[in-house]
This record gives sequence, C-alpha cells and structure tokens, in this order.
Amino acid sequence: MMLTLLDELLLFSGATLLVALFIGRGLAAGWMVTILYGGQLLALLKMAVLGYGGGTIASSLSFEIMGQELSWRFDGLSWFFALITIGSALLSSWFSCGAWERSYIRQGGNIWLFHTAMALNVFTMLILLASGDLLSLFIGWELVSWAGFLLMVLAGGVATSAAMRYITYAMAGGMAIFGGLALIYTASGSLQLEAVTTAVEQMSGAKLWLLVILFGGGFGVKMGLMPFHLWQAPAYAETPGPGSAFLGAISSRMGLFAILLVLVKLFGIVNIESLKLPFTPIDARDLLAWIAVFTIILPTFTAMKQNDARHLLAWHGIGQGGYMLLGVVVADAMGGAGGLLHVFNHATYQAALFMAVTAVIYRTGTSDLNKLGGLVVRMPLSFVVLLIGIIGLAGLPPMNGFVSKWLVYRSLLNQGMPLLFLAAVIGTLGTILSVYKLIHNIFLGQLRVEHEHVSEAPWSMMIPMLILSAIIFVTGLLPGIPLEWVASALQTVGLPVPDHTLGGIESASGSLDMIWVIGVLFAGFGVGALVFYSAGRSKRVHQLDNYAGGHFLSADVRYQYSDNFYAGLMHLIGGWYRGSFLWLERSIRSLVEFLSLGMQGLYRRANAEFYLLTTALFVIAWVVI
Amino acid sequence: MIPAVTPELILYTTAIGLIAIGLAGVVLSSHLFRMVLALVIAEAGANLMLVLAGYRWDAVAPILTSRAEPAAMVDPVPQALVLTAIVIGVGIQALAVSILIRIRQRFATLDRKEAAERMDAEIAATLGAPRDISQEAPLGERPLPTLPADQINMRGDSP
Amino acid sequence: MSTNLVLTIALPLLGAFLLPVLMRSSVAIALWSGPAILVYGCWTVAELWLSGFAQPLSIAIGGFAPPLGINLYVDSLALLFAFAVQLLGLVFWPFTLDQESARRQSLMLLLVAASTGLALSGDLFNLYVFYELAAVATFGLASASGSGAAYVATLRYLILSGIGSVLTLFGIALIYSQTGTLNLAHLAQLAPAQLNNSLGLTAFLAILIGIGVKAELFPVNTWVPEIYATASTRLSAFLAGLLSKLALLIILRLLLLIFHQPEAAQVILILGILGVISGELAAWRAKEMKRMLAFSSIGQLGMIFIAMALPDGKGMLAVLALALHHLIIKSGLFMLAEDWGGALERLRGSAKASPLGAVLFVLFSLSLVGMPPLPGFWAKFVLITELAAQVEPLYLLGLTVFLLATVVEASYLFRIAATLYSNPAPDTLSEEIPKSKGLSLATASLFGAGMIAVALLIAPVGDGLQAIAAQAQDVDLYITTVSPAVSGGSQ
Amino acid sequence: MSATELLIELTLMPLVAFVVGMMMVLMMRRIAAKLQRRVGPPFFQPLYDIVKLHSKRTQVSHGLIHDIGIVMAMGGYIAAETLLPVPGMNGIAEKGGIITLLYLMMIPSLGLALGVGQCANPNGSIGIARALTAMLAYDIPLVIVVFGVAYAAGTTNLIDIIATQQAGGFETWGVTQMPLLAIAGLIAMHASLGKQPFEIYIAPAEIATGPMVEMGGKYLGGLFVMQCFQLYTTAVLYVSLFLGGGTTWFDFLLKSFLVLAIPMSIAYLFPRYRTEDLLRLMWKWPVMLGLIGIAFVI
Amino acid sequence: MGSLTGLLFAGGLGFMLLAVASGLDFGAPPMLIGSEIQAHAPQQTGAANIVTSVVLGYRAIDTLGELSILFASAVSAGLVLGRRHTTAGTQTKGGFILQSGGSLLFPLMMTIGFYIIFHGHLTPGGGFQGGVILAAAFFLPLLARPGARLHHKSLSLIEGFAGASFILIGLFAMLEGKAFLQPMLIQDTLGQLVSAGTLPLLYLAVGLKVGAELASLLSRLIQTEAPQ
Repeated sequence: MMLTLLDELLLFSGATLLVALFIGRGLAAGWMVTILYGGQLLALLKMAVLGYGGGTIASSLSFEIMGQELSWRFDGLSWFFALITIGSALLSSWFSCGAWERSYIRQGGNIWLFHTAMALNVFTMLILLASGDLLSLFIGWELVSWAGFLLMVLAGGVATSAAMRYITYAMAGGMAIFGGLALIYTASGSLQLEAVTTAVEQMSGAKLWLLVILFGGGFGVKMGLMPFHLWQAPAYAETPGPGSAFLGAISSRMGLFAILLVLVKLFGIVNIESLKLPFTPIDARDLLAWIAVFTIILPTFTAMKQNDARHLLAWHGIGQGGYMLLGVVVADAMGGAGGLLHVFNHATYQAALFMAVTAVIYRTGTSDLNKLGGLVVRMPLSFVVLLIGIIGLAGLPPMNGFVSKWLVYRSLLNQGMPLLFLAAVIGTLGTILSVYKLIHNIFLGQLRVEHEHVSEAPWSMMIPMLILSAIIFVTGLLPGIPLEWVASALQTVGLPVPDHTLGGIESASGSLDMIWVIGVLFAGFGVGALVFYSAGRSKRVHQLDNYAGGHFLSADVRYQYSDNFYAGLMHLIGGWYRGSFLWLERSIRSLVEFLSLGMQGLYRRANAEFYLLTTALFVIAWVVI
Repeated sequence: MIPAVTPELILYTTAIGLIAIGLAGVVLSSHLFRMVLALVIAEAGANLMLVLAGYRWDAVAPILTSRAEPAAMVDPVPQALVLTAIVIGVGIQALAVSILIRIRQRFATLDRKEAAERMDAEIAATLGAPRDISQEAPLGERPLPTLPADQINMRGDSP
Repeated sequence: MSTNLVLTIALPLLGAFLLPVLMRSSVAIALWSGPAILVYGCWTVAELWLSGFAQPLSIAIGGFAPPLGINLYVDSLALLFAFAVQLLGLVFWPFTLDQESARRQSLMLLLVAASTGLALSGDLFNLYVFYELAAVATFGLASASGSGAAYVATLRYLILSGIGSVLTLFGIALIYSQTGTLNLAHLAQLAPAQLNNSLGLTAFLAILIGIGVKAELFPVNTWVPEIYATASTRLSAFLAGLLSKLALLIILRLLLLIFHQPEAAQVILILGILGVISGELAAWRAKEMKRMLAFSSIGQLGMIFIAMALPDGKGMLAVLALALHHLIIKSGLFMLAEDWGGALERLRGSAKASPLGAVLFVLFSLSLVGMPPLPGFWAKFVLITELAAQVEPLYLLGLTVFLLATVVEASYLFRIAATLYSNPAPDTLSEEIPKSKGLSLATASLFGAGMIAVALLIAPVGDGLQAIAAQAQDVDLYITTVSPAVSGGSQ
Repeated sequence: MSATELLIELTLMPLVAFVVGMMMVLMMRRIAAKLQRRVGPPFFQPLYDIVKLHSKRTQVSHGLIHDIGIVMAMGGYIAAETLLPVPGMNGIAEKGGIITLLYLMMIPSLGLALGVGQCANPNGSIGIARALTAMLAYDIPLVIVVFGVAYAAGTTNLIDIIATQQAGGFETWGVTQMPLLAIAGLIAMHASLGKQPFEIYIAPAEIATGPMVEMGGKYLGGLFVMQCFQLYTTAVLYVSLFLGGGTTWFDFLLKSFLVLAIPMSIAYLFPRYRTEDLLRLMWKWPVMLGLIGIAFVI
Repeated sequence: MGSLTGLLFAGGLGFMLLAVASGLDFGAPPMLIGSEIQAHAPQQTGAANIVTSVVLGYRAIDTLGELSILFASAVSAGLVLGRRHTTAGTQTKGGFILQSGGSLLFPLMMTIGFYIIFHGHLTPGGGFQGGVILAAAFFLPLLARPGARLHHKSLSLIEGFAGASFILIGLFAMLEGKAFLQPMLIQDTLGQLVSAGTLPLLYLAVGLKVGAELASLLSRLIQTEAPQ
C-alpha cells in the first residue's frame, strides 16, 4: 500500500501520541515528543512542497460503517490550520520541556498525562482538519472536544469545574451539530460534503435557518461565540501553562475551521445571506456578523476587569475570535483574508503571551496582577516577548496583528458597514487598555520585595518564546508570507483572494505596505533615539527615588497602582457588567436543577400506582374517545 | 340513555368493575396489606374477563363423555389459561404476604407512607447519600439544601 | 441441533428445582451445576448460531403445530438475546457460599430460564407466564438482601408489577376474545382484519403498560430507583441490562407483528420522551451512583422507546443497537457501582486507588453519551437519522429531547468522573477511599473489553445488526416460518 | 519618483512638521495668554524650551524602558508624519492609508505609557490609565468620522481623499459635504489634544501632572517635541479630511492654524471634566453627530 | 383530595374499559384454536378432559412455567422468611375437637386430593386442585396444633423432585426423538383411568409440587408470624 503524504502526517502524529502514551514518564520524553512534533511539521511542509498545490491529498484510510462512507483528506484550508496546530504544539511542547516540566512534576503534576493530552489534542485536531465528509467531521469534532477536556481537566481543582462547564457547553454544541447532521442526512440521504449543497437546494427557508442556527451555534460553542463564551476563559486559563498556550493558540479555532468548511464553503455565504429574519431587514449573515462583533466587544471588556493574567489573556482569546468570524462573514477578498490571517497571527501572539505569563508564574509563582510589578528589570526578555505579544494583540504596527485587523477594517469599510466597523474599533481600543494593564501590572511599576531576586526565565522556555516573537515581527513585516497560505485556504473555501505582495496588500482603494510602514517607523525611532540620546547622559535612580508628595518611600511601601486600574471608565461602564450571561447560565442551571428535583420527587412519591392508573386511564381514554 | 341490562353487560361490568375496584383499592388504601388484597380483587377481575372470553351460549364443559355426539363445548383454552393465571396469582400473593410479615417486623408498621419514608431513610443511611427529598411537603416547600448526615434519621425511625 | 434450544429453558428450570435438594447432598455439585447449565446454554445457542444459522425457525413444544400448541420462534434476534441471557446469567452468577446460596442460585436459574423464554417464545400467554416467572424470581432476589428497605421496595415493586400483570392479562383476554388465538404469528395474520380497531389498540395499551413496568416505561417505572438502590448490584445490572431489554423485545414484537396503528406508536413515543426527560433530569441531581445509574437507565430506555415508536419498523436497527449498547454499558457501570455505591462525595480520589476502574468508568460514560468511535455513537447516529427523517413534529420533539438529554447525561456522568479523579478530601484515610476491585472489577473489565471490541469491529457488527434487524422486521417471514394453519374456521 | 526624492521627502516632512508644530505650540500659548490677559511667550520660546530641557544636567532615568518610551513617543510621530501628505509632498501616504496613520498615532501613546509605567509612580500610572480611557472616549467619534470620510471618498488613501475634495473647490470639501461629521471630528480632535476641558489625565493639582510626574530634562523635552508633532498631526489630519488639504503651503498652513485655533480658544475657557464625564460627553454628542453624518453619507 | 381523584380515575378507567369491552361479541367467541383443539385433542393427547389436554399437552410449557412461579415464590418466601425461625410454641394449643377433627380430616383430604389428581385427565379437576387439597390436608393439623412443624426437608425434596420429574418426563420425550413435553401415548383408551399417556404422570407431578409448595409456603408464614 502506498502511503500518501497525509497518511505520513497522521502516522507521525499517531506515533507522537504513542510515544507520549508509553514512554511519557521519562524526563526525556518531552524532548522526544517535541522532536516528533518537529517531524510532523516537516511532514506538513513536505506536503506543501511535494504533493499539494491547491488540490487535495486523500488519505488511504477510509471506512464504510452502516452504509456511511468515512474518508479523510487534506486541502489548502486544512493545511493552513494544521500548520498553526502543529506549530503551536511544537513550540508549546518545547516550552514545556526541561525547566517547566521539572517544576510541574515538583508541584505534583502528572507530566505523562500532560504530554499525552497534548499529543492527543494534536492528533485529534489533525483528524478533524482532514475530515472528508460530514460524519468524519463530526467524529473529529467530538474527539477534539474530549481531547480538549482532558487537557483542561489536568490541573484539578478549579480547572475541573471549568472543564466540566466546558464539556457541558461542548456537548450541547456537539448535539446541535448532530441534529444538523441528521437534518442534512434526511434531506440528501448522504453525509458526503456535497450533501450539504444538495440539502441546501432542497430545504425551505425555515429549515435552512434551523440548519444555520444548529451549525453556527454548534461550531460557535467551540469558538466561544456569544452567548456561548462563558466556558472558555476559565477553561483555558486554568490549564497548565504550555497547555493554555496551545489551547489559546488553536483549540477554539477549530470552530472557525468548521464554520469555514460547512457554512462558508458548503453552505455558501450567498445562501446564508438570502436567509432573512422575518419582519426585520436583518439576514443570517448580518446576524452572524453582529454575533461576531458582540463577541469582540463584551469579552474584551470582561478581560479588562480580570485580575489574573491568564484569565485576562483567555478572555481576549475569545474576543479575537470575533475578528476572525467577522472577517470571514463579510466574505469579500479582504475580509476573508483578514479573518484567516488573524487566525495565524492570533495563534502566534497568544501563544507568546501565555508563555510569557507562564514564565512569570514559573519564577514568581503567581499570575495575580495585583501581586506582581516591576519585573522588567529582572526578566527583560520575557518583557520583550510580552510587549511584542501585546502589540500584536492590540493590533498596532509593527506586529502582525495589525495587518489582519487592517484587512478586516478595510473590508468593513469597503462594504459600508459603519456600525460593525465602529464596534470592531471599540474592541481594539478596549484591547489596548487591557493589555496595558497586563504589561504594566506585571512588568512595569514597582518591583516587589519578594521578587527582588527573581531571575530571567530559563532558556528552555525563553527560546520558543523568542522564536514566536520573531515570527510575530517577521509576519508583521512581511505579511505576504502567511498571506500566501491564506490565499490557498481562501481558494479552497471559494472566497475571493486579495492581491497581495510580500509587504502587504495591493488595492485600488488604499494599499498597505508593511515594509515601508515599518521602515519609516523604525527610522522615526532612530531619529527619536538620536535626539534623545544626543542630550546629556541620564542617571539611573532607584525605583523608590520617586515623587511621593513629600513622603519618603521605603521597600515596605506598596507604591504600585494596580487595582481597579481604569477607575474612571469603570465608574461609567461598571454598571454594565451585570453578568447577564452568567445570570442566564445560572438560571438555566437552576431550571434544570428545579426540574430535576421535580422529577426525583416524581419517582420518590409514595403512590406510584396512582401514576399507573392515571396513565392507563388517559391512554385508553385517548383511544376510546 | 340507560343500556338494556343483559347478562353480558352484567358479566362484563362485574369483571371490569372488579378490576376498577381493585385498582382503586390499590391506589387508595393506605395500608400495605389492603393493597395486596386489592390486588387480589383486581386479579380476580382479570381472570373473570379471561373466562368470559371463552364462554359460549348453550355449551357444555369441555370434557368428552361417552356420548356419541359431542355437544357444543365452551372454549377450553381460556379455562386452561385461567387455571394458570390463578396459580400465578396465588404465588405472588403468598410472596407478598411473606414480605409484608417481614416489613411489619422491621418497621413495626404497614402504613404505606410510613413504610416508604422508612425505606427512604434506610436507603439514604446505607448509601451514605444525603436525603434531599421528603415525601410530605409539596415540591415547592421541600428543603433544597441537603440534610447533614446526622439529621438523616431525625424524621425517620428512632428505635 | 435446533430442538436443543428448548433445553436452554428446561435445563435451568430443572437445575432450579433440584438445586436445594442437591445442596443437601453435595455442596460441590450444587455449586457448579448452575454455571454448568448456563455454560451449556451458551454453548447450545452459540453452536446453533455458528452452524450457519440463516433462516428463522419455529420449534413446536410438545409437538403440537403452532396455532394450537406453543412454539418457540427462533430468529437471529431471539437467538442473540437468548445468548445474552445465558451469558449474563453466568456473568452475574451469585457466587456466594452462605446459607441461602442455594435459594439464590435457584432463583437466578429461574430468572435465566424465564428470560430465555421471553426471548424465544412465540405465544402471547406463554410470554405472560415467563414474564411473571421472571418477575417473581426478581422479587425474591431483590428482597434477598434482607434489609427493611429492600422489603418495602420489593413490595412496592411487586404491587406495581401486580397491577401491570392484571392489565396485561386483561389485554390478553381482549385479544383472545376478539381473535380466538394466542399465537403471535397467527395473530399477525389476523390482526389487520380483527385487531385494527380501538379494541385492539386498547388491548395493546393495556399490555404495553403491563409489560412496561419491567421495561422501565414512564411512568410505571417508579420502582426502578428503589430497587436498584436496595437490591444487589448484580441483580440491578441484570434487571437494567437485560430484563428491561427483553420486555422491550416483547413490546417490539407486538408492535411489529400485530399492532400497526399509528396511535400505538404515538403513545410509545410520548411515554418515551417523558421517560427520557424524567430519567435524565432526575439522574442529574442524583447524589449517589446506584441511583444515578437507575435514573440514567430510565432515560436510556426512554430513548429506546422513542426509537421503537418510529413507524413501519424503521427504528428496528436503532432499537437493537441502543438496546445492546445499553446492555453492555449499563451492566459494566453497575458492576463498577458495586464497589462505588454510596455518596458521590466519598468517591473522591478513587481513581488513584483503582485506576482501571476509573478508566472503565470514563470509557463507559463516553460511550453512553455517544463519543464517536465508541459504539454508543453509532447507536445514537442510527436513531437520530431516522428521527430526523420524520415529518411529524412529535418525532422532531423526540429528537430535540434526545439531543438535550445527551447533554444532561454528559454533564452528570462527567461530574462523577471528575470526582473520581479529584484529590481526596484532606482528612480521609487512604483505606476509606472505595476501590473497585476483585470480581466486580473483572466483570466490568469484561464488559469494557466487549465494548472496545465492538468499537473496533464496528463495521461487521453494524452489518450484522442490520441483517438481524431486517430479519426481525420481516412480518411475512415470521408468519411463514411459523405457518399457523387452522383448517376450519370457528364454530 | 526617484529614491532620492522620496528620501528627501521623508526627511523633510517630519522636519516641516516639527517646525510648524513648534509654531502651533507658540500659538496655543499666545491664545492662552490673550485669554488670560497676559503678554505671552516670545516667538522662539518653544525652541528655547526644547533646547533647555535637553541640556539639563540632572537627567533622572528610571530604567531603559523609561528611555525607550520617550524614543517611541517621538519616533511614532516622526513616522506618522511621512504618511500625512502636505502640499507637494506625499511621502509614503499611499503605502499606508488613513487607518495605518491612525494606528501609528497610537504608538507614541503606547510608548509614553510604557515609559511612565516604568517610573513606578502611581500618579503617572493613574495618569496613563486616564489617558488611555480618554483615548477610548475620543477615538470612537474619531473612527466614525474617519469611516464616513473614507467611505464617501471610496478609499483609505489620504492622497485620493484630498484629491477628491480639491476636485470641485469649496463645494466638494468635506466640511460642506459632511458638515455633521466635520463638527464631530472637531470635538474629537479637541479631546485628542488633551487640552482643557479634557486634560484630566494631567490634573496637576490632583495627580501631580500624571504621566509627567517623573519626567524631567530630556524626558520632558521629548514629550515637548511630541506635543509639537501631535498638534501638527491633528490639525493637518483634520484639514486633509474636511478642508480639502492644501494646494499651496499658504492655505495649507492657514487652514491648519485656524482649525487648531478653535479648540485652543475653547480650551482655556473651561475647567476640566472628570474621566467618566469625558467618556459620557464623547460617547454621546460626537458619536451621535457622526452616526447621523454617516447615515447621510451612505 | 388524592383519594377522590384516585376514585374518579379508577371509575373512569373502568368505564372506558367497559366501553371497549362492550364491542366484544359475548357468548360467541371466535374459538379459532379452541374448536381446533376440541377436534384434535382426543387423538393427540388421549385425555377426555380437554382442559387437561390443553393444560398438560398443548400448553404444557405454560404449566411448567406456572409451577416454576410457585416454586420461585416458595423459594423467595424462604429467602425472606427463612432467616429466623421463631417457634410458635408460645401459642395456645387448639382444643380437643379441633385437634381430633384435624386428625380425622387428614386422611380424607389426602384421599380426595389424590383422587382429584389422578382423575384430572378425565373429570374436572387435576393437579392444581388436588394439590391445593393436599396442602390443606397438611395445613389443617398445623392449625390445630400450632406448635407442630412440618418436615421441611421432605417437603423440599418433594418440591424438587416433583418439579424435576415434570421436566424429566418432557426431556424423556426428547430422548425418544419427539419434541420436548410431547405426550407419549401408550394406547388410545379415551376415558379410561390409565389413558392419555404421560398426562396423568405430569398431573401427579403437578399435584405433588403444588401441594408441597403451598404447604411449605403456609407453614413458613405461620411459623414466622409470631407475636414479638
């Protein structure tokens, strides 16, 4: 049997899983797994170089079960997502080797389970990305959900309850998809990918709506779209460090992949657009776009209120997902490219950010933003990584986040969607505010006494972080490289591809050339530095040599402004954080609880025979009458 | 409209009436032994119903005699069935009564509600799970939080 | 030898009668005779299956041709369940050596014989008799634990079951007085003409409610949590795993062969939906493993009822798949619960104490909620595709409830899994943490292995089930196989 | 355009901006003086100030980030100027467009924020928190305005936007085409300058000049330079968006100074708003105006 | 309130069932298999009592099942009650008339019981009816002498072997190459005491079994139900 390139990749990934499973207890196991991830990456790149040029590569694996064909294949879209998956797994795993691993074991963690869970996640994600029909898609989907659960639940304690919440949401989403699948199967008699198109042709408006809601909702749960976003932040944040880097980078993007595959590619944006909400001018696409926008704004502003670095980042992860969906839903050349490029960009900076925070936790033992500060003098490289990460996250030049957001803005501008545009910008502004809080509270300001002797993160952690930072910068400088991948993915999905150059986008209505922009920016910095340093030498003073309104500062004085960072803003919008979604979630829970109580009561009532009698009466009365 | 009183009406009414009385008895009685008795009544009704299924006007019992020409005989099958059904009923009743004896010995009561309460309490105690539902208060008034372990037996038996 | 199949009923009965006597003379023989009989039963069924069983056959008992005498109808479905009965009888065999072991074992043998009879019998009244036999044996076994709670629970079960049998008997009487026959194949012939009316429907519903008591049909299943909480776990496993399925099988046969009225299906559908809702919701709040399993089993059986309600036997495959899946999984879970009974809180840290048990629990749970490569997924898949194909809103409601119930199910099952894997409360000693061990763990592993085997061989298993379902669905085949010929008419 | 010309343009544009910016600072101070019935500073006072600050002998640094922050603050604006076309010089405006420009203008704020943060003075941090909040306030109307203009022009390229306005004289100016947006833009611009009544983040009496609390010498000097650029950039951007840019240097500068004079005149008449009041004001009136304006545009 | 609804529901159910049942054609049943059995029973089973031929021939396995149920309930009762034997010795003995009446009736009842069993294939009656009388015969002295105990060992022996012989007779038919429980006709002597092949043997087994079963059940009940 000839192994196709996809087979090789999957075998490699399976082998990684087996290695983690069987020899994952040894200390060298982490390195071995990392190397195997590298092998997967090579296999993936080999695929791009050798066998795949916009077409698809089939796997030689296929089944027929109960009359259903199951097959797996790779195309441009899968490749793009697989690249991010394997890349982030490689770096996260690398990050986890050595120092972090040892400290994890010291704290009673099960490193074997961790490596296995990571490998399992990667493997299942590849399976999902390779799915060649709806059934294999669903299978992959569920596998990914449960693999994610495994990774999330590792840390125990708070993580367990977060993971439990996750699995309830994920199951609900999975069941929605299951229902959608059944609808399609009924309409078309098949679960091949083409069946969706057939089903769409046959179905009426109401059923199509149902289908869009089922699929959109189901996939949206994984993306953390509103109103299904509550689970994500705690679940990702409480995962052991490298795990949260990995999850934050790619896990929830599986939802976007599925949306792209099912709703955009198979369903067709046109069909979605043709679904009108009765009595309103809104169609299903607008609805999705607005959901995306709310997903941008609300989690971003929730992030602003977080006092734990990991939670803050995780909340942003949800918000950034909104940009991706927004771009994809707008579905013109720039929007699609922006959405997909943002997947890549987000993966890079989110992983870098989580790693930096993990490095801080590794050294200081806490990620509480009110218990840190001033670490820049002790961990300068970590600071740089975090800085690069937050510039990317906030979408400012010169990092890669800017390019993808620029594309999304441009598409909204071109399509004339002012409110969505405005909302997207509000999201960005909110991001800037909260990431400043992040970097300020960790790295700037007063260094605490207990962190006086903290040293820089070990190199085993530093190198992947630096690699990621480099990627963030380089893909910001030369967005043409990832855009090439994005273009191939866009073609697969059937969306238009923008004209792109190495430095950015070529367009009649306003181009972007990052090489120039970054060039002048750095030239400007150079000039600024020239002006600045040409003046007299400055004297480095102690951090407590500071203006204190006439008081003398000493080491025991807590002189850091961290709590309630945006007091003025919160004074105005604080009242809007009513936790309506939490309330909703809780009330659903209470409802189930109440019903459950009722049902138990039903079964515990003394007079069981009464039920029998009544049932018999009603049933027979129904027949007779 | 009053239907004409025919033999079949009387017979069917008796059979079904027995079932209905039995069922009502089971539902209404608050004493376990009476429930068993009501069950016996209901069974009698069902058996009667079964016998009626095989009845023929002007027919004799299905036993061959030396007479040359056999007269019309009633259906023998339901009779055999009823025979079986009755014995089954007896077996079940005997078992029920023996269980009743034990319940009375254990719980010193045959009141339906009380016995159920005791059962719940005992289950809860043996399983170590808190008992969260009382059978007496209506749904809305039941205590939502779980009872602490030391209080489980407070409402149940204190022998 | 197909007629040997009768022995799978007769020998356990013989063994049951003789066991108490044997016990007096030789403990060793008595101890091993039961398992030997069951092994022989397994072997008989398996041999028939392996010797190229293709066409269903009918075995006349006493040599009387079917409509007059009683026949056993043997098709793949019946054979499958007969095998399951014998096997599970063996697996759940009460290997105790105490004073009452003879009684218990003989009751178990009776239960096995009755269950086999339920799987095979082709006569309505005979089914009733076996049903009652199974019931009485169950009462005995359920009360055997000797606690006061067990007695009360058994009595309540007994009374409920008693009313059920009254109703069943009433239904049989109605059918007999309408058609004059009791043979299922014969009834299937006559049904379109004589039972396709409100009378036939009433008879069916009476039987449905009666038999539904065992099949955990809502709302005549209130006995379930009590009995499962008080009876021995092995019995619970047998009841939840197998006996309920046999009751289902009877209802299914009746529905397929005799009662084609849409109302019949609708009633089953509604009750099934209510069963799913009530069971799964009640399980959500259960604080204790056995009771949770009891409620969950009510919910699962509700799902099977929903499948059964699909018109024209379309749900046959789904019923079969769900039933067999539930059989394996619930039996396994109950075996785990044998050591893990009691408040859920106590289970904290059990995964460390017995890793295999915890892994099995997670696997079973995953399959139960339908995680894809595991068999549960395929069973659910078959069901929902059929459900979605229906146009009637009630079926779609069933679909919705089914999907939502799965979410609830995942939620409570994994709450337990999380408890298992969480760290024990600080003040508990390691000896206090319940461990899953010994025989029950081995049995659970057996079921786990079975489940994994099915998952790996899903394609052939699926094809096999499809064949079985197709055969069971074929009413004409049933009639021609039994060929109930009555020369003269009535009078 | 040859590389040399481009290089010259890229050098000249920031220089011009710096010079003009200094004059704008001067104008601002003069207006303040007039309103407060003072004489006001001499013409070269801004230059003197910069030179003086840079040549101070005590230069207190709180660490590398403190320095880098100032560098970023200046460098960001210097880069931004090259994206802002002036008469005769387009720089690299077509390679970035207005969105890039807006984002580049945030870099100095970020730099400043980093630098201030490093100082470990809560007054500074509070000031930055307030400044960022203020940014959240005024950027929303500003973005609406930018969207409206860009959508009306059908491009994000500032050169094209200016060209469309100049095509038909005064009638095609943004301010006549989109008066509501122009008003909203003016308010937003005023706020973005951080002058009274929107200077809560400095609040000298309350938080000791906020961000500037630890700044002295060349640090303050850097900020001074930054302010020059800021005034210039804001004014020119407004001119480019609404007043048809400049065909000649004369009308270009005239428009720029005039535009800037309006908020300056208002600024010194008002006390300051609290942060939340600033937010409320910005989110209410300019946003409303802007949205109505956009509605007209679309 | 609950009891009122219960009553109403039960009444309603009865009414509904009545409405349904009134559709039946009373007194003229279809008798599909009934008449068929009537026609063939004498040849196939050789029993003059057609009910007997149904019970032991056509539906013999029902009867086996029914025996098993009785057995099961006896065993279950044994399980339930067998844990503790409280002697009923504290009870007052019955009077002289009661005691001697019981002794007097015992042989009579035994005779009648066995008579009914042995003529089950000819006349009304049979194993069940006779078995019950046998049980009563044993039970009567027990009532008269509360302290007396039945011999459980022998009872259970009878129980076991009677049931087993029923099955063994059926299995014997299989050994002969016939179907399970197929009646083995020796000769066609309809109406004779020794006729109907194995049916009387089966009825004997049934009778003994029922008698033993009921006797042991009742004696268990009476032994356990002692005042505490």
